[in-house]
Amino acid sequence: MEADPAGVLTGAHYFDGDFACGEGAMAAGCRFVAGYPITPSTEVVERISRRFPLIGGTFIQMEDELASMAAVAGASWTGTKSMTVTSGPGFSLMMENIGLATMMELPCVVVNVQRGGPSTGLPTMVGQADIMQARWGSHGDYETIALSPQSPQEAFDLVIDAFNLAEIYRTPVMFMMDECVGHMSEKVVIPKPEEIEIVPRKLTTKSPEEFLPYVPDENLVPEFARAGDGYKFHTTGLTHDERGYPVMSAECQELNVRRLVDKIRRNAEKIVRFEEEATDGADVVLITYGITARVARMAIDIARKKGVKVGVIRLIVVWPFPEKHIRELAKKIKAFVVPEINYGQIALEVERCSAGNAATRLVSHMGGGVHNPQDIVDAILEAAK
Amino acid sequence: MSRTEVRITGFGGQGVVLAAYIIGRACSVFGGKHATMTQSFGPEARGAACSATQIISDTEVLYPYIVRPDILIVMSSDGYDTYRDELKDDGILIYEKDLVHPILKKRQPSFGIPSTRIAESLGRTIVQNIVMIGFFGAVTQIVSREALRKGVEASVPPGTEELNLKAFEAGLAYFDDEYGKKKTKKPAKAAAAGKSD
Amino acid sequence: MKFWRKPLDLDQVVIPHGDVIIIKDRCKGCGFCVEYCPKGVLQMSEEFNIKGYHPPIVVKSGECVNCNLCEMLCPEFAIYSVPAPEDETLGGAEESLSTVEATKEEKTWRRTLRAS
Amino acid sequence: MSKVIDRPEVAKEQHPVAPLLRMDRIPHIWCPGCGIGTVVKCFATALQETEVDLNKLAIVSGIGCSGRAAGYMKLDGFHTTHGRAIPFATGLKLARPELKVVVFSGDGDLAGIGGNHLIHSARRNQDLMVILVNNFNYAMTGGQNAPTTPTPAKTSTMPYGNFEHPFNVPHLVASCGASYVARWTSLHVRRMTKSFKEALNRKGFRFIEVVTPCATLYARLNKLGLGLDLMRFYHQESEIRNGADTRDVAIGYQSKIICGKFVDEDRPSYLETMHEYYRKVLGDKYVPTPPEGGMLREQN
Repeated sequence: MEADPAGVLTGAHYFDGDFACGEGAMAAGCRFVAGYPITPSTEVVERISRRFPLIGGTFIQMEDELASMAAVAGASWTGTKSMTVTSGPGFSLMMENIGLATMMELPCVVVNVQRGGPSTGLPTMVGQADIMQARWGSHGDYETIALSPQSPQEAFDLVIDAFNLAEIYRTPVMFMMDECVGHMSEKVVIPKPEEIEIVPRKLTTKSPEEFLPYVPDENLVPEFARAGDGYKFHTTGLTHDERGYPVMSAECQELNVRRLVDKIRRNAEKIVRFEEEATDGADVVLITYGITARVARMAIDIARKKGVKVGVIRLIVVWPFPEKHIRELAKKIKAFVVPEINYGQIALEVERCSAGNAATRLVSHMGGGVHNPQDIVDAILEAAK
Repeated sequence: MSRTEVRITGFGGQGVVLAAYIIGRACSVFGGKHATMTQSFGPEARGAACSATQIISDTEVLYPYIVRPDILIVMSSDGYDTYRDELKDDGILIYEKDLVHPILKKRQPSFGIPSTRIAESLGRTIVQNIVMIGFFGAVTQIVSREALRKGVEASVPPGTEELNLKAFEAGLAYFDDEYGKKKTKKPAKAAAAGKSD
Repeated sequence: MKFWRKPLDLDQVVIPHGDVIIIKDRCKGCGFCVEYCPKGVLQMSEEFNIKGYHPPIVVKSGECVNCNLCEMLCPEFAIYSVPAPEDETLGGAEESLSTVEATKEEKTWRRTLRAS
Repeated sequence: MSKVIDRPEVAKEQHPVAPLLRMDRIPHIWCPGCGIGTVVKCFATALQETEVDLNKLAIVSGIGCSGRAAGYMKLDGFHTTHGRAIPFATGLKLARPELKVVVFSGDGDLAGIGGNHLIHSARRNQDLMVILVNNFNYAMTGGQNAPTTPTPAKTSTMPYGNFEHPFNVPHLVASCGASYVARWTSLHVRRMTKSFKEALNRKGFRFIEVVTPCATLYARLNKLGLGLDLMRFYHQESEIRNGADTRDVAIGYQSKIICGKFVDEDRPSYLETMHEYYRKVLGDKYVPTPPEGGMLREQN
């Protein structure tokens, strides 16, 4: 369906990534946000708290991130598109209820504007070290969806996709910005509402008598009944059966968790999204995401001038990882070069998928800034040998 | 591919970030260029030397931080002390004449304006940064005066457009009066400052 | 019915009668209902239910005043009372009372009976 | 005349609160002599007697023995994470303001791990009804010390007796700004039910503490006997003092339990305050979240 015009600020703007993300959320139909201030994500909720009272949304600044994520889970049960916004330390606090939202199968978006860590780390400076936390941060087995924008324009565009994916798969979606994208201002063009494609909450058509909250459809996604529509359903963070009733057994765990994982895993090919350039015939392929993708392109230009055949894959959807594609590519190239602002997270995934067929070279940066393109050039030249 | 790096620095309250924002907005939204702004955050943004950077380019800005500015706009002496050494050897220095007393270098074209005094004469010191924007536009010609004017108009609080546009024009006029007519100091074209990368 | 002090309006008051219904296999034998039944209607039985607890049994059939206290206190939803069918509970002496319209005082009295 | 029903499937349907319970989940997991079931019964009765729209009522629980309550009631029932029932309920309420949202959970959950949410929700006078079942310990995990454990009661993590000062929870929430505060024991079934009925029809943060027996752990560790013995203790040692100053209602070990309705004030609730404020500063530009929620709907 088309976007609700109330939330769409059509026109050309000059926004930082945080504002763009907030605008994207509102354009996507988000009408509930609970958050807690944390640098460098705060501008997202500042934007939203200013605009929400004018467009029928509710923002509440909760007492902490645990509460924020719990409130988002609660709000999602009303069918309202809901979001919370944080950075590393707050993301850690949200993990418990991200697990709850995963288990209850709640569409929502969690924005993490990544900064340098661990702990308080570098609050005002860039990092990309929460990528694995986005994947594995909550306990138990689950699959997640995570996107990573490289510019304020993408912060706007992709957060809409994040909301849509959350609706399609009934799962929390991680929106992994980084401080650099969050705090950089660039031109952001917001299209007309009718040009924005929105996936609405798919409500069950069954009557309360015949409805069970966790009967999966062919995509393994259950139908949704909102709180207050007379369905009187039960839901729990405990392992549960199709009725939503807790069942403490290995058999139920098997069915419940396997489906939670499989609904993403089996649809991974549909969710995976990346930009690919010049990988055909390349010797070296860069795997990049977020702000690093931009810096890496400078390195690629330099390396190409030196005669190296370099291709690039920019991950737009980071999780699920384009595993199949990387596996195939690994058989054809010499090496992958993975620049990221951490000590090797996506590099591990690349290495796993290349399965020894191609070398994986990490170009790590501990955060607080972006790579010097020359470091990436050096790694490309080294890898091409 | 041209890439012009600009740093604007001053003390908290001078509207450093807004100035950078307006320049970026003018260049990208109204001027057809790419402009990427970053700014200092945290305690340092509120105390001593506050700074924002702007990268203006004909193509997409890949590297978001400045390496060595082509243009340094200083509105406080603290800011000058902190950032003067990073200005490119042939970079342009634009400074607040009453507050900053730079050691002028031969190869660095420098342009001073008493922007605070001008703002005071317009009735509000707060528009000092807008005066500076006008002056910057005239000095560098990096983007058309019209685009900058639109940038100012669209970015200032509603109801203050008139005052701010006056401040903007005052900045332009100061350049035209002080430097424009003199043959010795031509406007430093941004293209000349922006080195190919 | 015995009274510590006979209410002045006793002859105008309808004393309700109830039937106690016990879902014995739900009982966990806590004894709350037996302890707090104001009329001593219940007693723990000797019998075991399927969970191995002694459920209550009714020992003073006809004494229940349908105050619902057992029902309110029971944590297991295992006991409740319902108004007794009229023909079974109304003896000859009380028959005339059954037609008396409920007065305000009577309602107050009922509330007093129900107070825990 | 009086009868013992031997056919549970018949009796199930007849129990007065059966329509409000998930009968397919009864019997519940609570121990013999536990009082939580009594609180559920009283809450169900209150719902029946107030005739609230059950379709528009949600019950949210955290984790722990009392946290299971949401699972036994035939309502939109949410069994959430430990300590987070209140913020979860906050999201439900704010995103669909027409809902009545009731939080039903234990002392460890609400006052311990969720203590921060409890005080902030009370501070905001958030539109929630909170039933805190206080059994003085973390029962589901085996009788550990709770923020409500009186000194020097023994718990499994204070085997020599608790030396920590416990919360006086009614005073805590009252001082934060809750508009309705009451305490009863699970023996006070009528008064508890009356409080529930009152609270269901109030706005703002409504808080009712119910002291209940934990026979299996708290009573056993302290050699206090069975659930029934605790009920007898409540009978002897509870004192009803409506309107009592909450500073005076702290519960000591086997000391008097002051019960009653302590606070019942008509203070503007969170939603009222928010609407009023935004209307004042934004005028006609203010667009509140509609009562049925901010869900996007296909335009016809």
